[in-house]
Amino acid sequence: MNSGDTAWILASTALVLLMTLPGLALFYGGLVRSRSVLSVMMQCFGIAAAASLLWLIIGYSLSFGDDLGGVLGGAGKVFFDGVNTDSQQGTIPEIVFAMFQMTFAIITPALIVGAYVERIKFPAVLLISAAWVLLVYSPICHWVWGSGWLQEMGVMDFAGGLVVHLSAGVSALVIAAMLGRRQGFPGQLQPPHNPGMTAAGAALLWVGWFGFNGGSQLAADGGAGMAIAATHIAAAAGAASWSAVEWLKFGRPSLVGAATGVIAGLATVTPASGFVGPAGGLILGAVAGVVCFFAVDVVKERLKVDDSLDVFAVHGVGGAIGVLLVSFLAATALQGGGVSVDSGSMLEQLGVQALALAAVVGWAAGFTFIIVKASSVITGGIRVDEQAELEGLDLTAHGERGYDL
Amino acid sequence: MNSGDTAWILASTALVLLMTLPGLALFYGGLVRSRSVLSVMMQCFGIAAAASLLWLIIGYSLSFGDDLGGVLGGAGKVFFDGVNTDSQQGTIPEIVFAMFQMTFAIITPALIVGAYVERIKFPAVLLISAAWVLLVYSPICHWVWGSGWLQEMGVMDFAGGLVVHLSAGVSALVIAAMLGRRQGFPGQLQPPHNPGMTAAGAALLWVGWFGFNGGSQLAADGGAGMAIAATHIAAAAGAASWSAVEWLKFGRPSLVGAATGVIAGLATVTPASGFVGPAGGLILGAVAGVVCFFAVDVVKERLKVDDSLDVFAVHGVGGAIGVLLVSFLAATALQGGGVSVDSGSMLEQLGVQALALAAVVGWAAGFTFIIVKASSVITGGIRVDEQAELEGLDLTAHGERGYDL
Amino acid sequence: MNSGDTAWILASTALVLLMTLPGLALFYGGLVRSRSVLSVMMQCFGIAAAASLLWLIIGYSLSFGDDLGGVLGGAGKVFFDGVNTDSQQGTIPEIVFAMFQMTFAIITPALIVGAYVERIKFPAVLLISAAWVLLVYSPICHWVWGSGWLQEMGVMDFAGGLVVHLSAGVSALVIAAMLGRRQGFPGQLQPPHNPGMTAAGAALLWVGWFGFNGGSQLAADGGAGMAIAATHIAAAAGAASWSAVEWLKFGRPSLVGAATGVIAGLATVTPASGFVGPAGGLILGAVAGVVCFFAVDVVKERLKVDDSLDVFAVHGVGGAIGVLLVSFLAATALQGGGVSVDSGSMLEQLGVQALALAAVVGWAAGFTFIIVKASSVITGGIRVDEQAELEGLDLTAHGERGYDL
Amino acid sequence: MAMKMVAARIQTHRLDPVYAALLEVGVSSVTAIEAKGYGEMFGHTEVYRGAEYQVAFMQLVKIEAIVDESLVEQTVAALREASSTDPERRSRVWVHDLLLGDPAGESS
Amino acid sequence: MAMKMVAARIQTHRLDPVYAALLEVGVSSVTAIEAKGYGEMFGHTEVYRGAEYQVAFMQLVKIEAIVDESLVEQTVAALREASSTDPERRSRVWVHDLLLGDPAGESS
Amino acid sequence: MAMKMVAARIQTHRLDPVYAALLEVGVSSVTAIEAKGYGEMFGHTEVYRGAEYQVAFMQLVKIEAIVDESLVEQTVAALREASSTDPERRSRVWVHDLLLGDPAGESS
Ligand SMILES: Nc1ncnc2c1ncn2[C@@H]1O[C@H](COP(=O)(O)OP(=O)(O)O)[C@@H](O)[C@H]1O
Ligand SMILES: Nc1ncnc2c1ncn2[C@@H]1O[C@H](COP(=O)(O)OP(=O)(O)O)[C@@H](O)[C@H]1O
Ligand SMILES: Nc1ncnc2c1ncn2[C@@H]1O[C@H](COP(=O)(O)OP(=O)(O)O)[C@@H](O)[C@H]1O
Repeated sequence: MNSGDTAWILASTALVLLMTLPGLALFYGGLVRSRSVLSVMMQCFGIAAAASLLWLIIGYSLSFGDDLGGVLGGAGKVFFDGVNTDSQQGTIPEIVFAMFQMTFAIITPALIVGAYVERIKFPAVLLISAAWVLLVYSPICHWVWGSGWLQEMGVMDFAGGLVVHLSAGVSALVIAAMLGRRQGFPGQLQPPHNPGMTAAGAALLWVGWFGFNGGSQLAADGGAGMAIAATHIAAAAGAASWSAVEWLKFGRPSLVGAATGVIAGLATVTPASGFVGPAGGLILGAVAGVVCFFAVDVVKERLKVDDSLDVFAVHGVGGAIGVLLVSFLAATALQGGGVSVDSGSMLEQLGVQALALAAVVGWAAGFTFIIVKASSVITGGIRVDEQAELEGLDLTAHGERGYDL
Repeated sequence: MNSGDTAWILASTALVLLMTLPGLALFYGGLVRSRSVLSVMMQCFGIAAAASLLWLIIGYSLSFGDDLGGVLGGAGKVFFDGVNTDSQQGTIPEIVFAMFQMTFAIITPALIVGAYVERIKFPAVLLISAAWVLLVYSPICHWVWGSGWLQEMGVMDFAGGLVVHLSAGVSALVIAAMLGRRQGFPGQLQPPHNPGMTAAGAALLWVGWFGFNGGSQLAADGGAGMAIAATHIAAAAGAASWSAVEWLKFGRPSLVGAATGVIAGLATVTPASGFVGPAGGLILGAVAGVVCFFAVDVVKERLKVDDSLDVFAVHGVGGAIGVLLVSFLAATALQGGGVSVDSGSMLEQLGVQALALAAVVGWAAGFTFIIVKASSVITGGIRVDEQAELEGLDLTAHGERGYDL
Repeated sequence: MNSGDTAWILASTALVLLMTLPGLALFYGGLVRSRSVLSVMMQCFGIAAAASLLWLIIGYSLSFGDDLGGVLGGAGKVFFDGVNTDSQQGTIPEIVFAMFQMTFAIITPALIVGAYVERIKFPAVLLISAAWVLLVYSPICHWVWGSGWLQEMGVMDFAGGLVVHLSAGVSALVIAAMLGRRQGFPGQLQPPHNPGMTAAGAALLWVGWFGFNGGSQLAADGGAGMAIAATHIAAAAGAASWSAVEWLKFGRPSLVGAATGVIAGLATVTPASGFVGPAGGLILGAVAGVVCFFAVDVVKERLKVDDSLDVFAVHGVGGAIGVLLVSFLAATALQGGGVSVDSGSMLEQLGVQALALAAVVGWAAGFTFIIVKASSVITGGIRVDEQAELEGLDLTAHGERGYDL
Repeated sequence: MAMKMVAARIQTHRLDPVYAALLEVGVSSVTAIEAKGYGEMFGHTEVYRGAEYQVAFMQLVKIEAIVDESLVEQTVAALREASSTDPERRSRVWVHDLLLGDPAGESS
Repeated sequence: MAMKMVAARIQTHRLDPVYAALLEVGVSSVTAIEAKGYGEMFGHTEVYRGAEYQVAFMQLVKIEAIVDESLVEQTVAALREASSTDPERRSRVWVHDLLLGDPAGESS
Repeated sequence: MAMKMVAARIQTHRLDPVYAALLEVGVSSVTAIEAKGYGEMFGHTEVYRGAEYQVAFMQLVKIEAIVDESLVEQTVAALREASSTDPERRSRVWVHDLLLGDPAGESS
């Protein structure tokens, strides 16, 4: 057991938790109306609590238990069975690994919150998120990281382009489509009530992402350092390219735009972070800022789907970009880890990545659809009534007001 | 000396400081009226500064200096005397240990702020907190962790159920009772002015608690990982059970409630964190969310004591629960460290824990009473006048306004 | 390679990023009018992105590339050339060192934001900051840390009194003087719109500074611990002495004052942090709180320069104090590292420090002047028009509003 | 010509439709002021940590439109109709008399 | 029947007692508007980093109650008395005339 | 003696100059209320993530000064002139009649 590696993963675990609480809660909270800011934060807290308990009880086992036919983990690790202070995972204690992974199981369903803000019933949020962690997240996590079939095929997903961002993005789109649009969408919505809160949240996400991608190296070494380098540069490039597009299109860059570009860059570099160098991060971030920007427009203006805080456009599209481009960017020529070579020629790798992408999209979309249908039956419709939506979820769903200044 | 262990405790020191500043400052700040938000944050900053300086000058020595009759540490470490870059404490440099402990000496008196918000004189805050660190915190810290009499008896308090939460909670109750109620208590108070700020603070406390409990292992190993597991699960369970009670009682769960449940769970698991497994954390958190909820009611409605932000109900009661239940939950059967066994049968241990609890309650209550009396004389009454209370402490005590939007 | 040291520097890198985003963004954002809060945060994000990309492309090489005549680093490390996962810097991977240093290259130009808030064009911010990182920051960084001429002379600057705080402070004063005062300065300005936001930012800066100074030890050992001790004590002492001055002068201490005192103490201890003990930190912090307080007055009331958020008075003056006093405070007598002895008698050292100070002031002032002049030509004047300033930069420069509550 | 001030208190989320209705009758300059409405049917209870807080008001907006006498009736009507989708819950509208303002003001 | 608008500016923390007093005289519908009060005895100084900022106003609330003529006197009295515990510092109360509002409004 | 209420809507950043002007003509007690101004020349567009949000109003302040008849003219004039540096953009000022307030108020 290596105490240095352990120290870094312990710190990374704290950093990834920081991403959801308060990072994501603030990022999303600032983007909604002031009458729903608390409900968004509450959704993040509720999901964090539910996902944590489920991960302990069965999620970890489904993800990292002994492989069952490449599709799912067995029940061997239910309730962290056998995970004591001595059992190891590589050079670190398994309990540290299990906790580090728990923070991923927290943030992934929390990312989906952006799809249904301001109009969903809180019980539905809990129900959908709980089922989603077990039926969507855990299996995919097993495929990719738990020595499941995709891992066997040599898919490259360093920190969760498939497992976290694509799965969350796709599911967000499905839920948003099924839930329906906010009243006033798209023409008469209120602007974000607190962009500064959103920026603060984005900043915490940026910082926490060091643990997310750097920690995924599961060691405190040059690989972790390189992952952080690629990650950070992608964030900077994402902010730059998104802002550039806004500048050209609207004559001025916005804070919300820069913050969104940061997240787009981070989501996009995630699957590649440990395989590429800073150059790879630069390319991924720059591409993400532009592509995700237009993806937002496509979803909202073309598809007319009210994925309110653009979870699909930013995380789904970003994750997909990273999952595909890593096949090329991992090239040693670009200071990449060169892993791509070991795992066959670039095109072969691209094939694997594409297959994985398709599989994840299909699985996530399918099960999310089923989950929402079922939840809708249980909760008598997952949407609150018109009046409650108008008055805002803070007061109607939680009996609180965001600001009494 | 182990660089990995050192790295983790250095990071933990930063995490525990994060708990007070800005964590606790935001958590408490959001719960008061908008006209007193700054005063609460100022109290946290003032206490942080005072406690840090006192810890350096004499507090550390009183806590960890050579034992004097089991009751107090000697003057050998005054001004960190002899603590140089080479001296060690276990596998880490003693200076790192001393700084890690300093962050505990900061947050403990800061927790008490919740008892006297919106109506106390700032000089009184400084006076009381300073005296409290030396007369209450340091001795108890010595008893339990500085090879004092309780440690000799084998008391179990991993990260501060007795030293931090119980001592702060009891003292808070005493101060609140002596200070008197806020005008309008209990019927006509204003609701928390910024629940989102409170939630952000609770989130930072949650994250920082990884360093608080995980760092108390003083090593980057499986024990630290297990402590974090128990800690995190307790937080999640606390949020869940508190919210459940609200749901049953009022028909809907609130964000302030969930955040409070998180803190209740964390405070409760603190003394047990290093001795129990996730199952133990689950039980402690679940119990905490329910018991602390009703404790709030008992204090405010029955005792009619205006412990304004429920320091006693959450930290005092929570800490007590953890201190007692650890006797059973440390059982290896529950994946516990099994330490309880070495320290005698469960009931024996329970006896020790109960004795320790009584001793801490008595000492903290007694000295806090004396400190408040003395401070009252020095400051000519520790309470501001009616008008200042109405106008709010921000303007009257610090000449600032919280928001100029 | 030491995994413990690496773990600590990885964590420190995250902590230093936290200082700028969201730390500094909140600290500065809360001090301006509500109509310019977003613009200040946007400036911090923009600078973070620009500085990161430039550091990768050429800045790191200019700072730490093979020395060219003691003045500048060569082009050998352009685009992190040769910095792979195996290359080391002392006991840690060079990529980790390069990223850690990147966070310094981010916060330094970001500190300057305080000089020109509420009235500068955003393109000018980017232009000036970019040029400044290459022409001012990188060379000075090379002189002091990149085996440049000052390092050869044995100058003492542990974590950036010269490189970060003095260079930023001096440049801030120059820019502020050239840019001109805000309308209404000094008589009719609006008070800080959100002191709580400022306090939260200061708290995050305090926490992050553990990585800033503690990480500069580049190892997880007693030296890092001692650096954190000196740093933390200086922050506490700075808060205390600044508040004391306010108390004596105005009858009450303010939160904004305490927060500013914290930053003053931290900036002042920075160059000394690794060379002195807690006693040194105490002295530096106490001095900083008083001297910087009056420096604010001198700049604004005497010089009548609208260095709006007092970058020079706090960071420039503070940095200078630390750079000079370290010559004496490093004495072993004060638990100092005793480095001063090895590097010649105190007075000799003082001479070296004074020379370095003069060189940095001259270089920073000179090049900043040139940069501003040039930027002014390119942007057609770096200042926005009167009306835009009145309406606030949020709406006019970024098309957003800070609060829609 | 004499001007009158037509004023009403409406629910926050009706602000946009109300302004649209006023534009239709040719009233473009309007002042909207956030207000707390105390009324029998109003107020709600917030619960924090088990304690109930009576919040006796609800957030609403006071609308003021200063119009020429000749426009008063339409303005009042427009305001009322737009104030709520439910005819039962429509806001009451009041008219304030105005003495001569400044001629410049009149003429503009 | 003719309606009048009774209005006064009171200190923020007197809002609850004032509304209670109005309820007692049968006035249940009231509008409260946050306002900044500029006045001789008002304003204060805030000091930030040694610089003094003159804040010429104090936060207060403007209370508006539209009542029937017959109720004006009691309303005015109730408002005044409740506006301050100190008889010397009571707020001044003003009465605005109102032209006919919409009959619907009247009748409701 | 009869009192009148002089009122106008001004741009936020003109509040200080306006109050100064009122003080000069002897009007020291003034109420300022934050308001949203809807008007032809107003409003702006905010863009978030590519989507345009029409913000039809601009933030402004409603100024109310209750003064003695004899002071109305100067007050109106002072208010107008101070409302904008650009004579073209000056705010319109309106005068409301007031019935007797409470004698105490009068006398104070
Ligand atoms: N006579 C009035 N005087 C002052 N404000 C009034 C009056 N009538 C209504 N309002 C304001 O308009 C709001 C809504 O009024 P309304 O829809 O009639 O409900 P309610 O009859 O319960 O007051 C009230 O809460 C109050 O703020
Ligand atoms: N004649 C007035 N016109 C407008 N507002 C007034 C008037 N008189 C009082 N107010 C408002 O009520 C507040 C309190 O008034 P008052 O208690 O009489 O103190 P002062 O006499 O100093 O104004 C004032 O600050 C102002 O906002
Ligand atoms: N007749 C009016 N009725 C109500 N509010 C008005 C009126 N005229 C002006 N205002 C308020 O004052 C603001 C500024 O008015 P003004 O300067 O005349 O511009 P505009 O003519 O575009 O309204 C308007 O946005 C509105 O809020």
